[in-house]
Amino acid sequence: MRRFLPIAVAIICGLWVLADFFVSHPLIDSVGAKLLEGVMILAAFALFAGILNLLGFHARRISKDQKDWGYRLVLMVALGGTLIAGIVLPGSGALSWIFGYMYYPLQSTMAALLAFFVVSAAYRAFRLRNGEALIMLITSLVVLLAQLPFSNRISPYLPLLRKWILDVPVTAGTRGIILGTALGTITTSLRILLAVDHPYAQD
Amino acid sequence: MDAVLQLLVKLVPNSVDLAALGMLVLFLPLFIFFTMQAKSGKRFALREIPAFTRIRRLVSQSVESGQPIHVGLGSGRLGSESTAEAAMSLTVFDYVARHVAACDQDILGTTAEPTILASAQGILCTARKKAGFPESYAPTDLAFYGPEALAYAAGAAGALHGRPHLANILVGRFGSEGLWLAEATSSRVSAQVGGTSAAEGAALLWASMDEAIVGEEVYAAGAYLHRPSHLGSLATQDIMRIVAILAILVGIAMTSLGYW
Amino acid sequence: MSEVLSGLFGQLSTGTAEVIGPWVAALLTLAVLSYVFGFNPVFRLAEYLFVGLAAGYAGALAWNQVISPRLQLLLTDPSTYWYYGLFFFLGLLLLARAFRPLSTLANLPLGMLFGIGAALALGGALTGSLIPQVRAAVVSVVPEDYGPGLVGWAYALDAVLLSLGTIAVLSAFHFATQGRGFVSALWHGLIRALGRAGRVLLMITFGALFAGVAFTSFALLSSRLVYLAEHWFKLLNRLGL
Amino acid sequence: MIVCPACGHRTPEGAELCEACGRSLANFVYRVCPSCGALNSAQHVFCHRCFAELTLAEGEEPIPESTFVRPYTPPIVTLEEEVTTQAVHREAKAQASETGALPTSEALPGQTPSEAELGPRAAAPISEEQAVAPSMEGEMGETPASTEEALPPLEAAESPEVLGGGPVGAAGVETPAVQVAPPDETQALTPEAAANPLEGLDDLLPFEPAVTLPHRPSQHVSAAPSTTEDYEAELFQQVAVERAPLQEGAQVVLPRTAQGLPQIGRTILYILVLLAGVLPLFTWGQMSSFVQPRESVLALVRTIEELPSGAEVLLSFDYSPTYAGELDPLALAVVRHLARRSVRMVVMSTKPEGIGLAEAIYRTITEESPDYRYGEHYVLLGYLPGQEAGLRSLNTALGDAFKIDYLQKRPLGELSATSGLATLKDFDQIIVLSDDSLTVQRWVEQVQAQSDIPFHALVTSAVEPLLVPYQRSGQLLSLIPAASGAVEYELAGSVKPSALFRSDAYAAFFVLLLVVALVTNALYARRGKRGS
Repeated sequence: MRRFLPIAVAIICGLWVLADFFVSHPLIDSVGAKLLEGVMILAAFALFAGILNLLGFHARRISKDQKDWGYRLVLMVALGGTLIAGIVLPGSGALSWIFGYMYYPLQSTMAALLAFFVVSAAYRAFRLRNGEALIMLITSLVVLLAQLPFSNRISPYLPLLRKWILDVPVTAGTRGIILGTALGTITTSLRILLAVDHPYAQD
Repeated sequence: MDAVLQLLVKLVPNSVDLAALGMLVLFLPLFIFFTMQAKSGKRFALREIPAFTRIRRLVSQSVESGQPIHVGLGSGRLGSESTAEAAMSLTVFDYVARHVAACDQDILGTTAEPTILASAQGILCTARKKAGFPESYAPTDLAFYGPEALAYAAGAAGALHGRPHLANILVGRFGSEGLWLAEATSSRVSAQVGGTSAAEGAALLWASMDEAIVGEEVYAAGAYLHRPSHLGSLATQDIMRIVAILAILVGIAMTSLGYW
Repeated sequence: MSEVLSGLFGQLSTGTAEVIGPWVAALLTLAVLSYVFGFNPVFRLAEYLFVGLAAGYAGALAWNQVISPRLQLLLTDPSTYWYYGLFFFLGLLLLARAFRPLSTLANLPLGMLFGIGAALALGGALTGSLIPQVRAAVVSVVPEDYGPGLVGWAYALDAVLLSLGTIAVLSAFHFATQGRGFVSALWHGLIRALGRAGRVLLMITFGALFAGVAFTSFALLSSRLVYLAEHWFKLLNRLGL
Repeated sequence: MIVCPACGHRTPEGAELCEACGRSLANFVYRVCPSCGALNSAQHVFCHRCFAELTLAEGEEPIPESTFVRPYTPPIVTLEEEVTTQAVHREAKAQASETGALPTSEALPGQTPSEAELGPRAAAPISEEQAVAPSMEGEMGETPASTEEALPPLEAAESPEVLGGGPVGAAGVETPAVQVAPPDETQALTPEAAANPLEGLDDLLPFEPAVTLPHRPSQHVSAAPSTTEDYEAELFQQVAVERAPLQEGAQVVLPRTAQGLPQIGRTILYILVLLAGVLPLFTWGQMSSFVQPRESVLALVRTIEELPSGAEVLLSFDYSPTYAGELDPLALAVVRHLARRSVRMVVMSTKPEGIGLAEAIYRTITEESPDYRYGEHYVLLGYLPGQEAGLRSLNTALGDAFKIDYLQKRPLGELSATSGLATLKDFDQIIVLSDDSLTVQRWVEQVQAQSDIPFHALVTSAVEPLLVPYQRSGQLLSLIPAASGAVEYELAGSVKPSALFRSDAYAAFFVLLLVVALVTNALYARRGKRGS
């Protein structure tokens, strides 16, 4: 029963939504829409489960090894404070202050760190261990050079070359990846829908 | 017969949907046939994907050295279109968790998606129970950071800070945060393996991983690791790949000759 | 209670908060950029703060936009919105995962998520990727269709390369290796040769995408640095320097 | 199926002697996994490969756990025998690599042919069997009592104390099978063999997934170790501390720092990136005189120049704060240009945070040109939820999607900029600023394909490569990567420059990447030369 019920729910809900995908019928459509709304609600609850896990994880670490307790406390206070600002005091301006002066600068600067990481990844990826690395190195340097605002000045053919690279080989490459991914997605979904795999049904 | 057709057209008004339904009808029997074959023990040889060989070795090494592995499960939401990719990341986690649990060793899983968290907790709990160490299970062996992608990368990098981990295994949906995480932790792990299916993320992980899994290979994880029943899926994919290639070739011929 | 708090905050925000704000932002930006010198305490503080804020912000959003409005609907009109009650119940079961004795209860909502997600993924992959991408790969290779003379030939060549390239990349993912017999050897030889060409195309794709991300991330860094410079510039201005 | 512990040959069930090397197989019991066919040692309850439960054969008793800590008596192998078994083993391997093809029934996914032959499934039982053997022998009471006393228990030998606590890596598992030399044999070893007891054995002891051995807490022996035990512990330690002999084809796992950058190199690299970023603050746009706008930028500038004053343009700010750093400068340049041409702008977003970012940009615009007013010249509509469905609803009636505006919360009809608008078809141009390809794809499919309004996409450099096919097909009139696009646009549209000076930074960044490519390959070539 512990495994049967979840599997049955998965199959029924899945087939219903699949039918909704292809068939337009008032009953199927309305139940399908409700199921999709249900997914949204479940995701929201899952988020709160995740937040509890985050708090529990750090509380446990604080009590267990006492290392880094300062940082962990900052995390928990920030989390709690933002939640309170958003749920208890909506419209007080507290949330928008936090967003504008703390969250936004942190987020955009964390994203800016990618510039460092891209360069250190390039240090490894640009190493010519094999032919593949050579192709990748040449393409990325050519595309980058042609991306610069003065590429036209260096050679008028440079932007054309870049456009051709993006137009033909890159389009072929991404299309191939998308098609392959679609095939993989289809079989993986079929495995779940036909209950060959049921990673959700755990003892 | 006419009535059936009419009903079909009435129920499925869109031509793309009709074509898709046709594809599904083609897929389904193949899939069922090959999966049955695989379940009954039929095997076929697969090309080597070094990343999966590496994952097997890393898991053995982790068990021997006692150094935990970090498995990054990505941000594919269960219940959305990225469910399939999320399911594959859970399959990889399942593999690592079962082997690690058999020797009662530690493991760290992180994810940016709370639905994956709940699912992975169940998998780890079962693995510990089956290995005979149910008391070793802690829900906090899995950590949720996020759901913002960069917050995930930052949080997971922080979680890896205290204890040296043997490896990063990142499989699932990753964007630029995959590169962020891999590079920020690269001095603290001795190997990084992983990949994602979307082209943008795959390019970044390809550049930063020791062994990369690219595109469709993500969906082969089960067959290459510990789920022989997934071999049926791979056989189906191979056949449907050829069908797609033939469709493109026939389409080009017809278009060029002016029939379409 | 909440009115008192928000009143307090309102008074603060008109005065101090708006003055402190830019400072907090600038210092946090500097703290994150201190990563240049490795994982230092200042960066780690910013890191943990960011993780906490992100989770809290998402939680507040989920409460205000998803749960709270539906909870109100359920409480005011339970006969119409009974199904919200069902979903809330399933959601609570999801929370049970954290407690070991009740852990298995979460299987039920997860089953629903997996089932619906698989259906969406299946439908999306068929109608959103497989069919449209195959259709997009079907192009004419007749030069006359693209224009007169050399231009038409150039475009036709592009079309041939594009289609062959797609096929090559697709065969690069082929999983089976050679079985028994001559036909199989021939067939797999062909696929392998195509696949090798496909790997080359994959590398070109990765190179181009990597370059794009490199440029984007550097632009982001540049923006943060310009922001910092402007902040200090404004400050110096205000001090009359 | 029985796998010979010495040579790895597979002999049919029930045989008493190995077909290849003739050793006795009396003591070896295997279980074949009912679901995947893998061979498992007798003590396994679950298959080591697929984790299916292993069913007991009829009349077979589950092996009691207590047998696992019985003293270990290794099979006695003389050196001579060992050489022959190895020869057989090598021969089999050579055959496997000659044919190249994997035997279909045994092929393991993800392994080289030689590995598949000897890999985990075949290999695991070999070394494992030697560990199981004593328990079986002990059970049958065939072991002479004297050896039983003289030898240390297996578990004790495996326990970390004996290993000196050091990290042993792969050696930890392989060696238990090596320390098997029984006392009388140890004395019989020739000096060379004693110097390196592992010599020639590496083929025999493949890299084995240790997970097949269920972990049990070690049972400490209270008795003082005998001299033989001391000798063996020492020998074992020597072996364990040495680098484990790897199976052919296995990779040496180098610490990652050895392949990549050490921390100091990393710091230097990061400082260089930072310097490239701050460079324009000092040089202040030396390179900007070289900037030459490309066709796509010029096309958008021309389009906007040709718009009559009072034309309506829809702008959608579909990006998140993460990518605001790249898209904001271009958005500012385009909005400045539109404002100069006194074009009416209607602004929306399909991402929740997007409208806030738009608000910040328009605040700058109203500061710069105070007679460009909200409501009269531009209106912020707000956030449009619902992705595809939301965009589709714009096609039918704008008023359905947005009832009131975002800033003043007034009905759209009351604001002069929006009063004449009914559907999307009333717009002259649509400009979308986006940080992901999916959003632009949705706009093209749901809006552009339905209404044929001139459509422009301004995107991050990261997603631009993915959208090029839409430009080729003519669905996107212009597709501009934002970082370089902002610099070019300010020049081409001669709007107030605020990003132009960044061209120095971009040039420096390219040079930096070029240098990185050269340095990493120079170092690599040098290391390669030194290595050979």
